[in-house]
Amino acid sequence: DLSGKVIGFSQIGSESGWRAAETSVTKSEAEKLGVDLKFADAQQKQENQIKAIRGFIAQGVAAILIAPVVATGWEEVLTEAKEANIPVILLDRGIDAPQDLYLTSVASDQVKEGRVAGEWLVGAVGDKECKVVELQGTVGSSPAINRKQGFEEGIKGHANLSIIRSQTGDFTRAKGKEVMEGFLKAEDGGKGICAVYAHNDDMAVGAIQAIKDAGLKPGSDILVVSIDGVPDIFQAMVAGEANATVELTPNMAGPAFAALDAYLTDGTQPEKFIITESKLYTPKDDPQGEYDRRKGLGY
Amino acid sequence: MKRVHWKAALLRPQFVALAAVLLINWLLFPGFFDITLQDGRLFGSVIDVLNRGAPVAILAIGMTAVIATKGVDLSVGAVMAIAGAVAAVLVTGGASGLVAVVAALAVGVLCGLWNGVLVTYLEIQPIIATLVLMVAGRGLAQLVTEGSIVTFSDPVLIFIGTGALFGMPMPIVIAAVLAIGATLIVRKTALGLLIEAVGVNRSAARFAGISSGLLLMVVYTFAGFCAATSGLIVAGDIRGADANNAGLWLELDAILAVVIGGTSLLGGRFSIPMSVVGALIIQAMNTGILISGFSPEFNLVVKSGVIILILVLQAPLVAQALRKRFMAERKA
Amino acid sequence: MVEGAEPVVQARGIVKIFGQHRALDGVDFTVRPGEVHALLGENGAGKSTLIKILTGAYQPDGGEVVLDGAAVRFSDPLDAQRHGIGTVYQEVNLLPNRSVAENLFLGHQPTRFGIVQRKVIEARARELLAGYGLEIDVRAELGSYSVAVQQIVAIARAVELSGKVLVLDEPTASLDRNEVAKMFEVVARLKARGLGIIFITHFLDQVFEIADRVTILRNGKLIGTKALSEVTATDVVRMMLGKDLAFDHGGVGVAEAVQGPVRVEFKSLGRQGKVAPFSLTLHEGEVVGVAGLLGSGRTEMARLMFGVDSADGGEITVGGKVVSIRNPAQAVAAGFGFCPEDRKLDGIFGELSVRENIIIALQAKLGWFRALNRDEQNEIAGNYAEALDIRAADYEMPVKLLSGGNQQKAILARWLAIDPNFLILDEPTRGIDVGAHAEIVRTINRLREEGLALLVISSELDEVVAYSNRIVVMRDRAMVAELSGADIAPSVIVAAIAENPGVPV
Amino acid sequence: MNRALRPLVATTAIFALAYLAAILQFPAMFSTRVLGNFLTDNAFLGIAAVGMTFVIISGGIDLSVGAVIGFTTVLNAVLIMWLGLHPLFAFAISLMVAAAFGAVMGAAIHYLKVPSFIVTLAGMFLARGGASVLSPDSIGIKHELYTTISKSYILLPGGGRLTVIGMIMLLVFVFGMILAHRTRFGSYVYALGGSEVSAGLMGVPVARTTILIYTLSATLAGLAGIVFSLYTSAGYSLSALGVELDAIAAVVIGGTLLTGGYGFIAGTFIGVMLQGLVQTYIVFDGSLSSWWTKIVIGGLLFLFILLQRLVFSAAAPRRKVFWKT
Ligand SMILES: Nc1ncnc2c1ncn2[C@@H]1O[C@H](COP(=O)(O)OP(=O)(O)OP(=O)(O)O)[C@@H](O)[C@H]1O
Ligand SMILES: Nc1ncnc2c1ncn2[C@@H]1O[C@H](COP(=O)(O)OP(=O)(O)OP(=O)(O)O)[C@@H](O)[C@H]1O
Ligand SMILES: [Mg+2]
Ligand SMILES: [Mg+2]
Repeated sequence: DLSGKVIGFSQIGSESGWRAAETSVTKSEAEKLGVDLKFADAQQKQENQIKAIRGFIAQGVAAILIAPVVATGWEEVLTEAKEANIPVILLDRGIDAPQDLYLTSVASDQVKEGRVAGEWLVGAVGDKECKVVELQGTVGSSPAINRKQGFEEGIKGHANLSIIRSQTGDFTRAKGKEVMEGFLKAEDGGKGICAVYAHNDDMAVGAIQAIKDAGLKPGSDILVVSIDGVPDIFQAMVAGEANATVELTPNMAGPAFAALDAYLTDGTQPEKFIITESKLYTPKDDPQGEYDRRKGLGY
Repeated sequence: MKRVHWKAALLRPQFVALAAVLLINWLLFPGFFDITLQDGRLFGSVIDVLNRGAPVAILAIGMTAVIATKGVDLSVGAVMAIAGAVAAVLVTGGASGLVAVVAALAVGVLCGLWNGVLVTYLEIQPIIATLVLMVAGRGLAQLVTEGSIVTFSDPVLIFIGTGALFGMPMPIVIAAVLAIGATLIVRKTALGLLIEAVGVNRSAARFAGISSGLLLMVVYTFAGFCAATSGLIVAGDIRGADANNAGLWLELDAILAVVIGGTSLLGGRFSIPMSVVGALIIQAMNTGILISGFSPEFNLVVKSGVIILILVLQAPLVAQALRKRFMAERKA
Repeated sequence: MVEGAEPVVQARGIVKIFGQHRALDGVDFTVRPGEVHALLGENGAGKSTLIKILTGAYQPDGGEVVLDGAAVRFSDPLDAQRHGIGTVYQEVNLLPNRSVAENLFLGHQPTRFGIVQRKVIEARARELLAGYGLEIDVRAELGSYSVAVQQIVAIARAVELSGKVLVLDEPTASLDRNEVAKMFEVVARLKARGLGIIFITHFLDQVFEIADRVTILRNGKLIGTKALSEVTATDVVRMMLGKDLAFDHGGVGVAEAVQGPVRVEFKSLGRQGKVAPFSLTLHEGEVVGVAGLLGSGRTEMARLMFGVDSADGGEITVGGKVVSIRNPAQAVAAGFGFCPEDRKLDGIFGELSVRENIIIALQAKLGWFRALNRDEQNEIAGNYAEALDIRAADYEMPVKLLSGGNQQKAILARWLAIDPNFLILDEPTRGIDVGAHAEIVRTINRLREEGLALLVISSELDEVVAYSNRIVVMRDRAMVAELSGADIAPSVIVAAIAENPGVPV
Repeated sequence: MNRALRPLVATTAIFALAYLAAILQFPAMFSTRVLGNFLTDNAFLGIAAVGMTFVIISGGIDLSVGAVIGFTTVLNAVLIMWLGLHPLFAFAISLMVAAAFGAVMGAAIHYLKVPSFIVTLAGMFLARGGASVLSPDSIGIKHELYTTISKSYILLPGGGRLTVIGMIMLLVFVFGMILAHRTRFGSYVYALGGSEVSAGLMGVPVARTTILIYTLSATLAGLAGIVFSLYTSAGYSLSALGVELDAIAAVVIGGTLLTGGYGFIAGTFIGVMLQGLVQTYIVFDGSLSSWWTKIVIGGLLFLFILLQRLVFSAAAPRRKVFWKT
């Protein structure tokens, strides 16, 4: 029983709607279980996360949840936690460190997310020639790298699909729109583009507006596929302007707390990697219902 | 005589740089200068440069005045986020678009006043004074939106971001009106001269009877107003207030635009139109990078390369050498 | 002076061009060891420019500098210092943010293992300044001391550095008689040691007191070099101006001049710890001189009147009406003008043009929305610049490029442009040449005749006597005497200042 | 007391009071563990802030430090992991590259007369861009030396750790204090901040000093980068984002004037510790949302500056009356 336990949660920041949802879901899960959650926002900086973890250790918390901003650089501080006998659980991203330093990692498979998106597109266009433009996430961030890789794997072997342009949209709507505008101009007003793949929904929402401004119809003239499953993309689906999204659940904390509970009560070692589902949603999957379900989650 | 002046003005490094960047864009992408009419709205890459450059240009207008007083305003990016957040939350809460716009601008003015008080009456150095709002402001914006992107469908806000007047996208219209208006106000009244005087020597300005305190307040407030305007445009553009990302790091672009435009960070002489040109250079460069198909890893390197080039061209030593060269050629 | 000795430093055919303006045009100049060589000329004649070339701060556009018989090219002042040339530049060019000791030894601090030996420096600094009769805390910031102290420190520094040549560009402008005398003692000692000394000043009596030879510049051209034994003061002035000077020092009758109605009245204005409450009435067409020793509180009094510092109590009446003056803007609105003592810090807008510097106060008075257009500006600036004979190649050039004296005139022009009814001049003739000096005295008299009320602070008694209808004397931050009529004479003023003097320098 | 020392004393007092208040609320904050963490966690910031202090005292600003830190971590990682160099060798190369980078910026500032704000802003873009060109994704560094260093620390009573990088920072501060207050170079830096023209006329080698200042700052940023790579055992192009602003804030909180000419290295140390204190406090509190964290950090920054401002104006420069006793 976790009730009354102090658990530290080092969150990356609040750079996107999805992350805000993850934070609020984690908080509400903690509340449900009666956990005293110590929340620390790292403002996108690893050094702040390390500081926070050290602070948690000094405070003597019962366990630590980390949503690591990068994969590297955790060994030292996790060793410290281990020496202090504090179990650590990773949320939504993995790290490069010996596996004995953490209890478990609850995350999606980012490569798989990209692959699901790619495979959907392959299915959607069939044998037609299809030129794809890609809106990347922040250069160097692990979701950007993995989702790019996954998508490329997904469309591999289908010579009719090719990525003709790829730029970073920094995971934001505004940049997504701006970059898409550039693509549309550079590709003859968008006539050459058959689909846009965005590393997150926010950029996709921006791209949809750019496509509309250019006098084309997103969702039919240009297919839109993206990742995350935030409410606004379901709204776009309702309007017929988005074609597919791969959900990344913001509820990483639920499984994490469950694993922790089991471990603390009788020492049950959870699986090292708890992979969350990467579910594909298309307009067939009741987008309005999905929208309503997510609206209140803090996206 | 007149013609020579005109030519010399066009030979300013800023215009040369803008022309060069546009030319390179055209070489990279032959359709760069094509403009068509689309749904009653001009459409084309050049229009994109103007349209996308508008928020930074508007920031740069306010920033120019601040920098002319020997100050700097790091908070404009955060103020953009606050203004957008306030407008979005109001319209989603049922307020009319107009009310939201007025409220957002008022909040921007308030932020400017806050900075002004810190700089003028508490005599905190501008970088640090505005750093406070830069850090806290984004938090305030997120407080308003509770961390999420607040999407809206209010026609007034959307019109500000994506509408068009006589075929011109609204951001361009707003930026042009502000730039021309501010330039006229500053040059047709005594404000320009007084701002420069305060920037050059605040103590002497006091002795000369200039109410430099009030002037500084006005300048920072104006910068806040400009930032709020920019914030509305950015929010209207994506039909949502993204408190986390709206205006992120744009203060640096705005300062850069002002400096590229030739206004010294040490205060004094300033030119609003040239700052706008500075903003356009930056945007033309960004657009160029977008359509060039470079791998995004190179974006920053290309950008810094161009900046360095412009600054070198503008450096007093080099500029003098070039002018001599040009004079000699003309004589020959 | 060693007659016919080899010159220690020599300038040959120096040319310096700023833009289109020839600041120096083929100037020759020699300094022999063991002589004091005065360099004279009107404001803007090129004296400071010549000095800057001799000391490596500027590079000449033509001609050469010869040191001990060999042509040299100093890349920067440090280079010149290494060759034994020490300089006091015209504006106090030291570092107010550093300690007195550091200012004295910056650039050549003794070090051990790379660590500066602070104790040694401080001891030597104390010793050094004691030679000038200055006993101060050498660890305190230079900026915490008055301009006069700073000036002495600058001189001490230059003397320390000068193995061969010492250059003094208007070193005495802000010193009182006592300090000038001390400085001259030092100069005499150095001279005896065989140093060549270049001395720039606008005080002719000082020139005749210590200099051996004099070189005169006019408009960047060499007019001549003469031994002082061969010339009279009148000769020198004639050479400087190129014409005879009508400088009536008489001033008889001024004291008796009729007084108009009351213009401004200050009633028990004061500020705790700054100036004891004082009352003063100024009439139309009246000049009130303010005398007192350095630091007696004259500037402080003026600052209170002009609202730069706000008064604790008291009342100000202008033309019979009580006005509130809590900041300079209100003072300007009430028709006051103030030429501050420190023109670099509080006066000029260096980067702005001469035109803008002149019209700025008028514009501030008119407010933000009644802008003067360009033609009006040109006219106003042109008129006043001409009236005060401001020498500038072009009124659009930045005022910082003008010589010191011309900058001062530009500030005066600024205040005349607002057509003031009360004008405060704080040391208006500091650093101004004889010609301009006479000009300013004439201007003061003219303004009086036009009905203006003036308050003039000056350390030169002769001058105060020449134009004042009344004189108030300050001592220890209090107004201690008011003299008029026959009492307006140097001897009486000195007596009033000296009465129970708490001032052992 | 020397007037110039007052802001330093004020800052120290504010820090002590703030720490005391924090301890009263969270007694666990008074432990050698937390104190040790202050040093270790802020080591890179402290080292970079020392360089920044010199730059700011000289009247300039260096916006490139965060980017140089990021670039150095990547360069280190590339040299060690891809080229197989020994870390010490890699450190030497990194420091030299950083130094050269700083020297070029300093030269540009001096000779081209472009304000430092802009030159170093361009430098920031260049260093960040260069880092992402070298490697956009983060590279883990695995080397014995790294493990050894991270495993060696002095265990303080109470479980606190004085780590190698914490000690490096302390050494850098000592070095900085000596350099600033006890050498000719230091006095030149203050002189430039007082007035560049006067300094030049007084014989300060302006060009050389300017170049050296930015070289020093960049080199220390390079060292901070090495420390950062030791801290995280990785090289990442986006690491230390925005650290320049933290460093500037630390310097200013420490009582150095942005207008140049006045300041203390020791003050910067307190400034860094204060920032560490604020962050630790927020972690201990653990109830602030993302946005409240930002607002509180901004608010505390304001509070510290305000307090300091009050102390400072109470001690405003007054001309001394030497002729009176
Ligand atoms: N850096 C500069 N750029 C342009 N013009 C200059 C510059 N320095 C001086 N001048 C001009 O050169 C002339 C000579 O100036 P200088 O300062 O040598 O006069 P001065 O004889 O020292 O006068 P004063 O007695 O007023 O100090 C002046 O007309 C001045 O305006
Ligand atoms: N801005 C200032 N701030 C603080 N103290 C000042 C300031 N200006 C002058 N003082 C001090 O106030 C006292 C009165 O100086 P004030 O300048 O009024 O005397 P003064 O008679 O005008 O002498 P001076 O000829 O040096 O100007 C002196 O001790 C001086 O050092
Ligand atoms: Mg001179
Ligand atoms: Mg005075």
